[in-house]
Amino acid sequence: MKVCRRSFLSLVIGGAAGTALSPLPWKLIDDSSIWTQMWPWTPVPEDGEVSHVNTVCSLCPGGCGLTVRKVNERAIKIEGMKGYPVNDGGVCLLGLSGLQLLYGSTRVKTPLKRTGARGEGKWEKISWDEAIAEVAKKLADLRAKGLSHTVGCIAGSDRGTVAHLLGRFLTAYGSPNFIRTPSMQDSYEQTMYLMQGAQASAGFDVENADFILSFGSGLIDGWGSPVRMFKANSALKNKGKLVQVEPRLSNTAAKSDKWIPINPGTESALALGLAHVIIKESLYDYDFVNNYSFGFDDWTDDQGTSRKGFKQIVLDEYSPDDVAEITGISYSTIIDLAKSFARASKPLAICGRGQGNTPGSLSEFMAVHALNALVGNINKKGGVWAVPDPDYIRWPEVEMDINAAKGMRANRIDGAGGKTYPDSRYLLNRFPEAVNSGKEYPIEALFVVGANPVYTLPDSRAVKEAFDKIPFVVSFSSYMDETAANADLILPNHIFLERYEDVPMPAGLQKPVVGLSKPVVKPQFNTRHVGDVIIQIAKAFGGGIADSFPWDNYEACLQETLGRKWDTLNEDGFWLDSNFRAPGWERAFDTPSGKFEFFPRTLAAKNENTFPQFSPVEPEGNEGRFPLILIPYDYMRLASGFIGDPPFAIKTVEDTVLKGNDILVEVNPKSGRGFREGDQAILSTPKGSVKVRVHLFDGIMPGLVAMPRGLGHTAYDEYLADKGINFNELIGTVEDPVSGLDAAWGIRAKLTRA
Amino acid sequence: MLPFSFEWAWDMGHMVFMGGLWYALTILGLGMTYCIIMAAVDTAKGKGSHNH
Amino acid sequence: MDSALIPEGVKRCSFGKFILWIVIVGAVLLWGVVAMLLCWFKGLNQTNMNDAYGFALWIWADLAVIALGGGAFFTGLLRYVMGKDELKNIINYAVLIGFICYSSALLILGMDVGQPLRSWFIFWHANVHSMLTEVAFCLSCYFAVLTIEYIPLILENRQIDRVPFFHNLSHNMHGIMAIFAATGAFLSFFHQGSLGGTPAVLFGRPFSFREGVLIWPWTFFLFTWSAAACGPCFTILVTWITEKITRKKLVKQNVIMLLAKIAGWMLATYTVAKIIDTWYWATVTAPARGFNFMDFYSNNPLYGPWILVLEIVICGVIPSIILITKTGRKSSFLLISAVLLAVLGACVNRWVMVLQVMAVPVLTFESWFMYFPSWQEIATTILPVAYGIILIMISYRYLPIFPQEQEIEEEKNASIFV
Amino acid sequence: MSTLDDKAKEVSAEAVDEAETESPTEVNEKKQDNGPWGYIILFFIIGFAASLVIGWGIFPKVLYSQKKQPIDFNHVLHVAAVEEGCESCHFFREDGSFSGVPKLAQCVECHEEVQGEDPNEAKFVEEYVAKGREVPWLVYSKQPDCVFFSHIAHVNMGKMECDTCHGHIGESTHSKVYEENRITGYSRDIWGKNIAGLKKNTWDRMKMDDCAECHAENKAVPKTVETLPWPISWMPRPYEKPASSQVRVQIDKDACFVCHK
Amino acid sequence: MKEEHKHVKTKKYGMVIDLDKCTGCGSCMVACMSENNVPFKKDETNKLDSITWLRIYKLTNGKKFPETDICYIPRPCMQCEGEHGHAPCVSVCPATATDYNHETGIVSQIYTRCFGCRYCMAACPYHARYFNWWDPVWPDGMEKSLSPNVSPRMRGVVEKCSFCFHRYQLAKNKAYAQGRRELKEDEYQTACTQACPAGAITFGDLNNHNHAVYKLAKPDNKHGGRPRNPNAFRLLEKLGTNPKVYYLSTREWVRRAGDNYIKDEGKLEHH
Repeated sequence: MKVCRRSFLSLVIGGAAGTALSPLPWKLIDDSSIWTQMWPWTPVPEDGEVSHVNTVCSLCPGGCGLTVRKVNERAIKIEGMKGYPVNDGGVCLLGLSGLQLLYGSTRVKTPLKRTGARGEGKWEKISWDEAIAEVAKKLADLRAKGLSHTVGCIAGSDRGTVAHLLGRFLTAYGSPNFIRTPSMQDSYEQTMYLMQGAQASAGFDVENADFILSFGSGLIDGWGSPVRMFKANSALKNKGKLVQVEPRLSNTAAKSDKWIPINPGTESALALGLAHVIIKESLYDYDFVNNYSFGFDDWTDDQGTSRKGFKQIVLDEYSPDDVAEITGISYSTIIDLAKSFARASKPLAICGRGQGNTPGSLSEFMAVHALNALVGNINKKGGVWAVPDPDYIRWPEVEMDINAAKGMRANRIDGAGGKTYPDSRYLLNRFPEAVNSGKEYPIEALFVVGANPVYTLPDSRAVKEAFDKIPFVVSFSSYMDETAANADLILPNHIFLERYEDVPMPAGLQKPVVGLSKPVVKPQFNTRHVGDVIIQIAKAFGGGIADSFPWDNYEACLQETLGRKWDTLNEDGFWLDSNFRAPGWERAFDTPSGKFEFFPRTLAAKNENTFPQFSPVEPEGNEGRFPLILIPYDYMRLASGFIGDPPFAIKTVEDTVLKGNDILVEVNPKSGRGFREGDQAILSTPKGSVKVRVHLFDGIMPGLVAMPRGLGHTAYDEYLADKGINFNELIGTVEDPVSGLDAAWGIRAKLTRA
Repeated sequence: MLPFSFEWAWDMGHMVFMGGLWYALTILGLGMTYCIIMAAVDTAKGKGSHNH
Repeated sequence: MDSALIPEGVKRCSFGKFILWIVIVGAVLLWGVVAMLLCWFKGLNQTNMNDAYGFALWIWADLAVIALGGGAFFTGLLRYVMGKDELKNIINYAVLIGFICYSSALLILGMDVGQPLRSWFIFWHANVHSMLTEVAFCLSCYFAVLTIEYIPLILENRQIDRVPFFHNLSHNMHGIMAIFAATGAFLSFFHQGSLGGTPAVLFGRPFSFREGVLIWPWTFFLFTWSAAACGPCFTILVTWITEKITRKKLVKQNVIMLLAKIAGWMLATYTVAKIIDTWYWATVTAPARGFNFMDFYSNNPLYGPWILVLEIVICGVIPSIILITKTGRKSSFLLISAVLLAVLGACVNRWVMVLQVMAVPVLTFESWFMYFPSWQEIATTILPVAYGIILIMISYRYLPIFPQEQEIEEEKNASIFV
Repeated sequence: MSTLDDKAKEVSAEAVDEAETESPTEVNEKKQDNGPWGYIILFFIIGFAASLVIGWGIFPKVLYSQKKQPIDFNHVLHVAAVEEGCESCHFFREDGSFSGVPKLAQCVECHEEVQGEDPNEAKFVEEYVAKGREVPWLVYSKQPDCVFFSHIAHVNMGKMECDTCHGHIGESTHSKVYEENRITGYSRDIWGKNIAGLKKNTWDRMKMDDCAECHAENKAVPKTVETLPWPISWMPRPYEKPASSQVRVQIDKDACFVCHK
Repeated sequence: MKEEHKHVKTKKYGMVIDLDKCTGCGSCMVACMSENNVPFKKDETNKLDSITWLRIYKLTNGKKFPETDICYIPRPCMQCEGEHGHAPCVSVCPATATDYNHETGIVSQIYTRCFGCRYCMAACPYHARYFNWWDPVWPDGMEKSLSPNVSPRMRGVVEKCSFCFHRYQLAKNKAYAQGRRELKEDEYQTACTQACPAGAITFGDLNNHNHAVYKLAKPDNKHGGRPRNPNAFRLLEKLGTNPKVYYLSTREWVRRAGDNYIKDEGKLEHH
C-alpha cells in the first residue's frame, strides 16, 4: 500500500516533469489564447478584389450620388460620390447606413400573404406568380363590378419612371386615385403655380445666396436635399449670413448667425412685417416689382372691383409694432432683420418647417415667397427658381377602354383637384377621413409604394382605422415597415442598391438633374422590381391595359425612356441639363397677368382676402385643459420618412432624445417646473396620451414641448421597434383653407407626472 | 519577459526592471532548490524520522 | 474525529461544529464562485462597469487587500531582517493573512481582465514602462514568496511532519527564511509602490496624477508606506477577531503591543507625508491643469470633502495618536478602534484612488460618473472574504499557527490552579 | 463527514503503522530491496517517459486535423505553362493588393474544357467550372484575420522572392495535406511542421517572430541605403536601388499597426 | 535606429474640425462605424457602454432662453503625442497592445494583443477608448457588410479610433504599385473626413506645411504642437497630452469649453 501510494505520486511527478518538457502545455497555453483571438463566433470578413460602383440614393428626396465599395460580391461601404451635383462626396448618416438596410433583418425576403389577422405578423410565403395572380384577380374582380375607381395607390414620389408606371397603370385600369405622400413640396408647388403660374418645383440656389432667412426650415436638420444644404451652410460661413426664425434652438438655429425665437405659427406675420419695413424704407427691387409683378399696387379685378394691393395691405396691417405683438419678436429686431435682408445682395427667404415633411399653411409659403419677390430674387442667381421636371418620360398615350374612362371620371377620393381644392394635386391628409366617413366611396384596394403612411401620416389612429376599412392592401415595401405589417399582401421591391431606377430632381435643387440608381449587388432575396411587377400585373389583364405597357420588363422600359441619356447616366451616374439657366423674368410667369402675382388673381377671384393675410392656424385643443403646445422637431440622426433608422443611425441618437425605450421631450425649465431632468411624465394632447421623459432644455421657448419625429416605430427590427413614441400619434390634421393641405404645426398639450 | 519578444528594445528601464525581477526570481529559485536538496540529503541521512 | 490532525496540546471545537461553519461560509463562497463563472463565461457585461468606469469595485478590492496583506511583508521584514524576535509569535498568522490577501488579489485580477486566457501576455509581451506590468510581476513573485513562507506551516501539520522529507524540508526552509523574507520585502516594496503609481501616472486624470522623483510619483512611496502601516494593523485586527471568536488568547499582549507601536509610528509618519502630498497636489499639481481643489469634491452626490477628512484625519491622525501613545495602546478598546480606523483608512485611500478617480469629470462638458456594482461584482468581491475565512479556519484547526497558544493555555491553567 | 473522518483515520493509521513497523526494520529493508525507492524511481521514469511520448508524439497528431485540397494541384505543370512565373497567376492588382489564390475566372481562361486525362482536371471542370463555383482552396499560408500583410511592400519594394516565405511551392507536383489546428483554426504552416517550433529554412514557419527575425536582420545592415547591397543571405539577386532613397524596413517596436488590423 | 529615422520624413497625421461648420448630423459617426466594423446592439442609449470610436458631444453654453447656444464636438481618438510619444494610454498598457507610432503619429491598438485590463481607458481623459463588454453580434446576414480591412474585435478587448490606419496601408500599397513611397494629401483621408457633408473635418500631415491641416491649425510643433491660430484649440491642452486633433471655433465659450480654468469666470458649470 505504501509503495502503491508513493509510486502513484511518483508517477504523477514524473508525468508532470515529462509534460513540462514536452510542447503540450506550452502549445496549449499559446493556442488557447489564439483561440480567444479567433473565437469562431466572431465573424471574419472575407477579403478579395475591391471595386466601386456608383449609384444614387433614394432613401430620402435628397437624391445623393453614392459610391459603393465592394469586396468581391459584397458591398462593404457606402461613400458619397465625388463630383455628383447634389452632394459631391458628402453623405448623410442614413445613406451611410444603407448596407444595413440591404443586408438587414428588416427586409421582406419573399412575397408574403397574410394568414392571421391584420398586423398580427402571421404570413405565408408565396411565389411571385401566385402573388401577381392574386393581385390581378382582385383588381379584375373590382373592375368587373365597375369599381375600378375604388383602387388607390399611395406613392412616395410622383416623379420618374416607376411613379409614372404606377400612375399609368391606374389610368389604364381606371382609377384617379394616385396619391403622393405630402411634404413641403406640395405647398411650394402650389405657391409656384399661384404666384408664378409655373408647374414646377421650387429650386433654391443656396450656394449663391448670401443671406438666407429661414422660417423654421431645418437647413441643417435635413431640409431639402440634406447634404447639399450642409455644404451650402458651410460655404455661407465665409460669405454670408443665415438667420433662423424658430421657437426652438434647433441645430440650424444654433449654427445660424442669428437665432430669432418666434411664437410658433406666426411666421407669416413676421414675413409680412418684414415686407412692411422693406416697402416703407423703399428697399425693394424696383425693377422687378414695377416691371415683372402684379398686385403690388392696388388693382381692379375682372368684376371691376377695386382691390387693395400687396403694398397697401402690408402697410396698413402689418406694422412692426403689430407684428412684434403677434410674433413676440422685438420691434428693433424686425426692423434690423428687414433691413439686412433687403440690403443683402442675394437674399433668400425659405420656409417649410424642419425637414419639410409637412406641407404647412399656404399663406405662410406665399408670404415668404413674396419676400423673395420684393427683393427680386426670383429665377436668378442666389434665388428661388421655378424648375420644371426633366422632361424625358415621353410615352405613348394610355389606351383607355370604356371601363378605364368611366373609372377616371370619378372624383378623387382625397378631393384634390376638385371643387374645393382645384389647385391641389394630392391631399393624402384628407384620405383617412374620406375612407373613414365613406362619403365619397369606399376604397376597396390600396397599393402602397415607397411610402409608409401608417407611420408617417398624422393622426395615426384615424389612419389605422382607414386602413382597417380597406379590404385589400398591397405593400411593395422592401422592408417590414408599419404599412407592410398591416397589409394583406407584400410584394417586396428590390432596394435601391439592387435595382435600376431613375431618380429625377433632388428636392430643392435649382437644376434639372436625373440620377440613376444602379444595382450594386445582385438582389439578395426573392424580391422583384416594382416596375416589373406593375408591367406583369398589366400584362395579366391583357387588352388596353396590357397594350399600354409595351415593354418586356422594367429595364427595357427605362432604357427606352432614357434613350440617349442612358449611356451618360450609366457612366456618370447622373444627367444634368447643361443648357438649363435661371429662368429669368421675361416670359417666366405663366399667370393670368403674365407677371409674378403678389396677389394671385386665380385665388382672388374665388376667395377674397386669403392673401396677403396672417391667418393663424390654431393648434387643436383647449388652452385651459392643455396649457402647453407640442411641436415636433426634426433631427438628422432620426429618419422620419418612410424609412426608419437603421441600427447605425439609431445608435447615434443622443441620450437626451432616447433613453432605453423612453423618448425624451424638450421643455424649458420654466415650463417644466416640478420636473427634474429625465423624470417620467405623461404627455397628453387631444389625440392621446403617452409616457415620456422630460429633458429640460433652455433652448426652447417656454410654453412649448418639443418631440422628435422618427421614433415610435412598431415595425422594423429590434434595433428600432418600440423605441420612443411616434409624434403622429399625438397630432391631428388642420386643413389649409386654400390648398386643403395639412397646415398643422403643433397641438395643445399638457405634461403631468407619471 | 523574454528579450526576444518582437517589441523588445533594451533600455535603462528594462535593465533595472528585469534586473530586479530576475534577481528576485533567482533567489527564490535557488533558495527553494537548496531547501529541497538539503531536505532530501537530510532524509537520506536519516534525520527527521522521529518518534516524538 | 479528526484529532490526529490537530496540533498537539491545543483544543479545538468539535468536528461537527467545524464542518457546519465550513458549510455556512462555503455557501457564501459558492455564491461568489457562481458569479465568477458568470463573469468568465459571459464576459464583463455581468458587471456594472462601463467605458467611463473601467476600473471599479474589483480594482479597489484588489488594492485594498494588497495594502492590508502588507502586514506579511512588513512583519516579515521586522522579524527576519530587523531582528524583532518577539514577532515570531505573530509572523505565521501574518503570513497566512498575506497569503489569503494575495491569492485573492490574483483571483480578482483574473476576473477583472476581459481576456483571462491571454493574461499571460502581461509577462510575455511586457511593457516595462507600465505600472501594471510591475504590479503583475512583483505581485506574482511575491505571491510565490508567500507560498514559500506558507508551505512550512503546512508541513508542520502533525501528520505531515511525520514524513521525514517534509519535516526536513520545513526545517530547511525555516533555516533560510530570512532570505525569502528579505526578497519578499524587496518585491513587496515595489509592487505596493507600483500600485500607488498606477493611478498617479495617469497624467490625463488630474485627480490622481502626482508628481514625484524619477519614474516614481509620490504615491508610489505613500502606498508602500501605508501598506507597511496598515497591514500590521490588519494583522492585529484579524488576530483580535480570531481571539474573540475562539474565545482564547492566542498571541501574547507584548507582541501585539510591539507591532502596534511600530505600525503606529509608520502610520503617523505616513499621515504626515500624505498631508504634505495632498497639500502639494491641491495647490500646485492640480491647479496647473486648470482644477480648483473643490472641483474634485463638489457637484456630485457622493464625493464631498468629508472623504478627505475621513481618510486623513479620522483614519490617519487619530489612530496614529492612539497607537504611538502608550496609554492608547494599553486600552484594548482604543487599540482595536485605532487599528480598525487605520484599516478603514487604507481602504478609503484605495477607494479614492480608484473609484473617485474614475468619477471625477475631466472634460469640461462631462459630469460626474456614478456607478453601483452589480451583484456579480459584489459576490465576487465577497468571495475572497469567504475563502479567507475558510482558509483561516482550516489553518487554525490543523496547523500550529499560534506558537504561543499552548503556552498561554498552560499559563492560564496554571493560574487557575494557583 | 465520514470520508474526512475515514481519511483522518487512515492517515493516522498509516502514520502509526509507519512509526511502529517501519522504524525498527528500516535498516533491514534498505538492505533487502533498496526500500520503496526502486519503485519510486521506476514509476517516475514511467510517468516521465509516457508524458514525453504523449507530448511529442500523440499530441501533435491530435492537435491537427488533416484536410485534403478539393483538387490536387500540380504547380510544376503550371509554372512550365506560364510565362511570368508565380506572378502569372498570383499577381498584383492595380490598387497594389495581392490577388492570392486565383479565382475561378482566371483558371477558366485555360480550363474551359477538360485538358489531358488527369481525374483532378476532370473533377475541376465538372464540379467547379461547369457549375461556376469557386474552388474552396485551403490556403497553407493563411494568416489570421488580425494580420495585415502587404505583399507589394515585400515583393516590389523589398525585392523579396516568393520562396523566402512560401518555400519552393512552385516545385510541387501535388498539393500536400492541409493541416488545421483544431483549437485555433490556423494552418499548421504558420506554427511550422516542427511541433517544437524549430525551423531550418526561412519558410518553415510564419509566426510573428519569424517576421520579426527577418526585419531585425535587416536592421543590422548599413544605414546608408544607397550603398547597399544588403548582406542578407536569402537575398537571391543583387539589390536594386529603389526609386526613392527611403527604404526603411519596419523594425521599430512602435509599428504594431503595420502588420495588425 | 535613430539614424534611420532621418531617411524617413516622419508624419504627424492630425485632424482639424471646424466646429462652426459641424452640424452634429452624425455622418462621421456612422461613416466610422461602417468603415471600421463597429458593432451595435439593441439598446445603445447608455452612452457609457456604446462603442462609437468617434462620438459627438453636445455642449450648451448654460445660459437661459433665448441666450442659449449649443455646439457639437466630434471626438475621435486624439492620437496624443504627449511628450515624445508618451501618450497617456500608451505607457500604461502592460502588454504593449497600444503604442505610439512615430512614423505616422498614430496611436495603435492591437486587439489580439490586448487582454482587456482597461488601464488605458482609465488613463484616457477623452473617453476615446471603448471596451467590448459584449460579443459583437451582427444580425443574420449583416456580417456581409463587414470590411475585410479591419478585423472585428472580440469580446473583452479595448478598441479605439485608428485614424483609419488601414486606409493609410491601402494607400501605400497603391502608391507602391505605382512605384512611389510618399503619399499625396488626398490619398489618405479618414472615413469621417470623407463623409462629413459639411466639410467640417480636415485631415492631413501636421508636419507638412502644404497640407490643409497645417494651414488651418498652424501648430507650433516646437512647443508641443500648440495651435497658433487664435480660433484653434485642443481639448484639455493643459494636461500635456499634446493631441493631434484641433478644433476651430469663432465662439469664445466653445473655445473655453475645451479646457479647465482655475478662475471661475467663463468656466462651464458641470451639468
